[in-house]
Amino acid sequence: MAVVTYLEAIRQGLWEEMERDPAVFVMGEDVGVYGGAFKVTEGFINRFGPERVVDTPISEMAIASAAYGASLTGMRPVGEFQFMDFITSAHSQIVQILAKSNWRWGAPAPMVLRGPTGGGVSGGPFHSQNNEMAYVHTPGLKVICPATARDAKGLIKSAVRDNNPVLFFEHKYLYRRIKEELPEEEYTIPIGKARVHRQGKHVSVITYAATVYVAQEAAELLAKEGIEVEILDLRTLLPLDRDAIRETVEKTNRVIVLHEDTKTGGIAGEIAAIINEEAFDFLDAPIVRVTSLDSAVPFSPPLEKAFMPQVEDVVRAARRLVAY
Amino acid sequence: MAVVTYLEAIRQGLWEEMERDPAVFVMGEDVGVYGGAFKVTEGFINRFGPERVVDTPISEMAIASAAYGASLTGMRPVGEFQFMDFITSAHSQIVQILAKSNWRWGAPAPMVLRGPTGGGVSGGPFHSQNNEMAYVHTPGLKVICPATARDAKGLIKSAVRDNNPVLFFEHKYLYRRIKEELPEEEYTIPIGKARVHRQGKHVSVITYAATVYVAQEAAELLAKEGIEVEILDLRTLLPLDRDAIRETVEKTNRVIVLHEDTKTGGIAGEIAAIINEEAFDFLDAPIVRVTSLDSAVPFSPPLEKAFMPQVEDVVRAARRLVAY
Amino acid sequence: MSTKSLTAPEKNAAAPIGVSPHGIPDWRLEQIPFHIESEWVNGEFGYKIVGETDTPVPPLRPSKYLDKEKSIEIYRLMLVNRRMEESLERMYKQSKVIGGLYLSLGQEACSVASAFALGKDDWLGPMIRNQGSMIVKGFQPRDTMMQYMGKAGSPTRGRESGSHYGDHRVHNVIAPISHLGDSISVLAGCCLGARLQGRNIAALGYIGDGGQSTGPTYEGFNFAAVKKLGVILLVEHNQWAYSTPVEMQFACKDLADRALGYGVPGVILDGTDANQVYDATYEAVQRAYAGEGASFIEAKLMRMKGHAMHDPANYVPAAVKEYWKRRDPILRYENYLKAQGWINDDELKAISDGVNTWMDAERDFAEASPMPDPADAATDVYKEDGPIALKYGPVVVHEANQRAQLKESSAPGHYK
Amino acid sequence: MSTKSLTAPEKNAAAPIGVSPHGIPDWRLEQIPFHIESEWVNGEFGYKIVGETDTPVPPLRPSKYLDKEKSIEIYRLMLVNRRMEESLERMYKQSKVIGGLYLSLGQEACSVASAFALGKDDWLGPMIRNQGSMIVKGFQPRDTMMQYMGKAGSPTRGRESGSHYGDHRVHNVIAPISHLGDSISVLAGCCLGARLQGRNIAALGYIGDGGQSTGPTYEGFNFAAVKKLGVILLVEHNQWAYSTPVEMQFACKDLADRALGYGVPGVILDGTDANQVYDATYEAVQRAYAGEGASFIEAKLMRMKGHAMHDPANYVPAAVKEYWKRRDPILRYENYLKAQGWINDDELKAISDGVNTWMDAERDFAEASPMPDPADAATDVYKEDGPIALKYGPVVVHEANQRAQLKESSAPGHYK
Ligand SMILES: Cc1ncc(C[n+]2csc(CCOP(=O)(O)OP(=O)(O)O)c2C)c(N)n1
Ligand SMILES: Cc1ncc(C[n+]2csc(CCOP(=O)(O)OP(=O)(O)O)c2C)c(N)n1
Ligand SMILES: [Mg+2]
Ligand SMILES: [Mg+2]
Repeated sequence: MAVVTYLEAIRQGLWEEMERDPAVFVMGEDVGVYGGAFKVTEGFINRFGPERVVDTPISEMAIASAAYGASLTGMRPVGEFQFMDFITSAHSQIVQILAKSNWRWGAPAPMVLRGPTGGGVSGGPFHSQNNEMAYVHTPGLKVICPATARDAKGLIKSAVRDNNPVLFFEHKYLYRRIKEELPEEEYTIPIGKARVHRQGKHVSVITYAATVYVAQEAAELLAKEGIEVEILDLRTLLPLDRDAIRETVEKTNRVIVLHEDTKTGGIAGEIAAIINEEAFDFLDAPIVRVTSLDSAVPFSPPLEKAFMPQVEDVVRAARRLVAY
Repeated sequence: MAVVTYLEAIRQGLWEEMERDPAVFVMGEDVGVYGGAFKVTEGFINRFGPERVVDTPISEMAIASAAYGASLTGMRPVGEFQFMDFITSAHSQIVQILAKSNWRWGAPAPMVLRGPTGGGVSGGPFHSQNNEMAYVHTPGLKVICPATARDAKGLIKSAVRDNNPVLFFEHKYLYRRIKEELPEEEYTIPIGKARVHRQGKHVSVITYAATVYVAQEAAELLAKEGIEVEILDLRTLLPLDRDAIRETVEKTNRVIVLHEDTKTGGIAGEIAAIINEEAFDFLDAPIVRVTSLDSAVPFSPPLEKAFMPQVEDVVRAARRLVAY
Repeated sequence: MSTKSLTAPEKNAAAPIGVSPHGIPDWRLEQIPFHIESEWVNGEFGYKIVGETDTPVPPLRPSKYLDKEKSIEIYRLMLVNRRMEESLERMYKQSKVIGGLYLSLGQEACSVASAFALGKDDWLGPMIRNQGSMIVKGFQPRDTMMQYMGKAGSPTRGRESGSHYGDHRVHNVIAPISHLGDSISVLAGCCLGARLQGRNIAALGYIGDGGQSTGPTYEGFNFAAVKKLGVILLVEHNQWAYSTPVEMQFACKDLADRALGYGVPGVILDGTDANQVYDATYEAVQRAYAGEGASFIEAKLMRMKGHAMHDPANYVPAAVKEYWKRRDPILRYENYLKAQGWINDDELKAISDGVNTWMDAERDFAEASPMPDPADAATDVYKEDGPIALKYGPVVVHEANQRAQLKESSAPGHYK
Repeated sequence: MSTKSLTAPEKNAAAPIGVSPHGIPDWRLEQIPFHIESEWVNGEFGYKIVGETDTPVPPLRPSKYLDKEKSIEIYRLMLVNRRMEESLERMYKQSKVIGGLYLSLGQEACSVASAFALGKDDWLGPMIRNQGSMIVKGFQPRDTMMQYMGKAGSPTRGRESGSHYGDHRVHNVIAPISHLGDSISVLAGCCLGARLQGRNIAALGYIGDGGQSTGPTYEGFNFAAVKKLGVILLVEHNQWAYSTPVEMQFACKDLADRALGYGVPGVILDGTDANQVYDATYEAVQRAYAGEGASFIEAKLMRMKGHAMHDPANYVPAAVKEYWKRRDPILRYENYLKAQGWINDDELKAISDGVNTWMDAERDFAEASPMPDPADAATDVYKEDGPIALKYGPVVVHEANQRAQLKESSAPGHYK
């Protein structure tokens, strides 16, 4: 077993899928000779040629829709957005064309749109966004936000094999900060299944992507106070794993929903509603949201830190819940 | 006092604002000679001229952003989308340029983008959408969805006077179906304030726009069984009136959130989270969501009816809650 | 980049080859002798004509490629297009149509003759009015009729209305979406997918004088042009976008001027002349097959009805309608076939009767068919797991370096 | 629509007036004698040059409009642009810059001379590299420096980085957003707002050879063209968009070909020649003031650094960099000023010293200034109530019918 970064895990997953299935190809801005802004497809063009590693004009609408068009012929395109901040440029195509295709006219769209998401790197308001929620609210899509290298690889492979348009958000803060040993043999991770990142019994933190590690740090601090935190890493945001959410609530009876996305209209609301529906009687305290503030993502480090949810915020919330 | 439709109320509000303040002007596709697809600006060009009633090419991105540009010079543009389904075409401009403007560089954008929204008229998947939620999740915007003629007029006037980008969703099902007497004298309705549409004490239905009338029908049926339903019409979705939400929950202890938008990621989740935060201890039963199904909006009447929340759904949910 | 242009016919042409001010071939035998301006009249703002409208109607331009049989078949299909829409109009007035009804009166030549130039494996990206093109591609009138009535048996099972349907398996038709211009990138993608499978195909996309103003149109067609994909953009310049005259939609004279900026061959033609439409599309299709890439066709014609049935189009000056009425594509084609000596009145009547009988049967079938089951409203939002076949055969493996291995990424990339 | 084109200078011109293949004025005194193609070399896919790169460097083209004083001021401002970026580069290497750093080496003439042609009330819509333009519009080097360092005193109070700042009150600069092309409609809106207040203003927007591929660019500039708004679209064709050569971005030869499709005058020029840049922008500004509408300028030049500091631009063949290095805009302008007899070495040194001293002071100020207070992260998301002033004076009331009354809407509209 080799130690592999989150970034390399995604690269391996894509490469393996392209080796396995010639119908898989990648397209996007600067994905060819340059290998992509974050080097996810570095070297791919030398192996798969410019036919299957397609550099595009700066045209997110065209990337999303041409990928879709190719998928109508049975290809399995993987489109890259240089930053997931630019997914908004193709928003209309994603929600109107792609998401409705199978429902409207029975035309499946086996395709992936992927790219770097999230903050914490002083990217400023246009290179740090968490834009997943608009798509969680769009029936017909699948939305994946992995937190670990293992999941990133297994889920990108599942995304490529899925017969629906899958949006794959890669947290850029994790790209080179997260490493772990990965199995030598091939594996996939199923879409739609959450993962218990840490077992605990007093408070559940339901979260995903980079804030899994915020929760983890908080859990380590809280453990010293005897508060055992369970961390549920959602991994897939659409479809959500309702069973896993119910199970952790039934176990701990106290819930923090933690996300880097902004609060109002963020996925914490959806999870609150699901908990109400699935496990209301198990709740011993109100569900607490720990999220970014309701503004754009600031550039300057002191501002960005104040904006994003911090370990202390989780610690405080957990103490409050346990004392409720 | 004259009886006025929801449509005429909006027309009056816009006309009055254009009379009052020459900085107000309208722009959009077919708004001039034709008076707009739904005739909201019919006759406006004859009064205010083509300078202030601006027909545009079919370019939603340009409409939203040029309106914004004009607002930077102190104008108060009101952009029309022919259907709010086409707001997705300008999604990127709205969330990236408009919403962040005051926060990013202190440039306020006093402007309105308005248009017909919602289903129930066999408009099919591209003329029936409820696209408000992506904007409720965007700090910097205000989002208004009126249900009554009185509110529609008072709120469009407040929207025009607001110093921020306001999205104004006019439910097309209500345009000519809803009428009421309006005051002769000028009035406005404040943004951010919900309205108790009907007093009750057993169950609260929190809703907005066309489903206010679904709730009302349900309330009338339930009244015969002795179940007194309180209907809270949110009117503004961003900012939400947290006080009004808390108050109705404290009063009835049982909540249905009803909306025509689809379920997963819809505003019911946000409201569930707010109730958890504001009034958890007052809840005697889980919050129930009654919404459209998670798909696009079907065209054919039997399908559309099955898709949209119906009076019976509310009645059933209320009975279940009272029995909880 | 190929410099080969869409050519004008060398033989049979009824008039000399024209060229637009920017050097684009203009095949028309007449220019539109008027344009629209706005004016105030008694405190009302509206549109007026500047120029003449009573110029004589030229003959059609004989086709370089169509023989007698194909010409007659195009005629028949135009008639099918028109009769189907006449049926629909009656059904609308009988309240059998649900929602809006969009008609293409005056545009039948443009729909039919262009789609007729496509091969079986080529794709079509229709707009709402191209109901005739869909028949050429293999759908039945009942399909469109059932769509408008929201019937269970319609291609979208009642989910969508009108021409918002398609088929990716056999007919290769993209189901249009309302957001104008969005199909163009999709067609480019179809061509890209086919090319990866070793096939240069053509994909014909329509867009209106209004719809071509949208960003997706631009991104999609630029993408097709730079990638040399066989997209044929047929701009149906029918003078109006809903109530908006073209004078308020763009500032260039000919929309084909935009071909220069895309870097692809362009041509201007008379969209009421099926021969011009066919020939231009045919040449563009051949370019696509030869791997030479995208083409741009501007067809000038007129939307003879309102935007949809609810719109009486009072904003259109009456003389404009009269001018174009004299240029009815079907009547002119009938005269052309007769002048060619290819058909007589009896044969014309037989065609007409055949179309009428068929149309009545289609309407009866559509009317009698059931409405959908409410339980079907929100099914099939997702496609289940399972293999999806490649449409054009196995993916071609190119000269790329088969032995290259995945190496660890070198540079830190954009942000550390 | 006005047919008046951006003219080439009649007097003083060093060479005859050129015209592009599509009839667009081309002011350059040389054409770029090579282009980029892709190739496989030992199993690696990359780019190569086709054509020559060692052609002689022509002189600058004397300006039709700039006098000695203005020319020297443009020179000084270009030097400010370069020195500021050199300072930033040092600060970056000292890890004083946060995040990425974007430089405009080789593009100073294009930024500075164009912005120099604007009047005080005109708007500027910069892109990330137009840091020099912002100085011309009245910002200080410290502003950009503090932006890059995330300082509290930066124009955006640390919220944004680099040239992502602006000012709608005095300098009339749109704060750029990353999404390429999005400023163009905004500038059109500024012109529309001004026109409603009785003023024909100009609004200069930059866009790259890459950014101009986006839908918002197209919608925005079409809107400006059809509404005859004074938007000047200056396409900085600097050969690369990040790592993508222009050959993979569009299929037309000159981006100015797109002017024909927009229906506005276009011109092609050498973006390393401040005189050509100034003259074209000046003429476009005059057109805007005269109410004649939008203009399109294509400036060909080269991005001499990587996309941002993290990018060594290894994908650019070395000889391309050499070719353009010989065309350094500042060195050439220096030689031009000397050849004109407008400046001597002592005066040049005095200018340089002055700029250096200022730049050091600016850097010291920027470095010493404090970081923002965390409490400021999410304030001012909304603008409070209160009057917002009209920028250009009262709205002009036109001939519209003052007595018209609101009548009840007649028709049922689109859906009942
Ligand atoms: C992006 C977008 N904006 C607005 C509309 C509403 N709309 C539907 S058709 C139409 C006019 C289309 O005109 P044109 O493209 O010229 O086609 P025509 O109806 O003349 O065939 C408009 C504005 C739309 N469908 N899509
Ligand atoms: C809509 C959008 N997509 C992608 C990007 C990422 N991006 C930033 S700059 C750039 C290249 C821009 O090239 P060009 O427009 O030629 O400007 P230059 O950098 O050469 O000055 C890209 C792809 C973006 N900013 N906006
Ligand atoms: Mg049209
Ligand atoms: Mg560039």
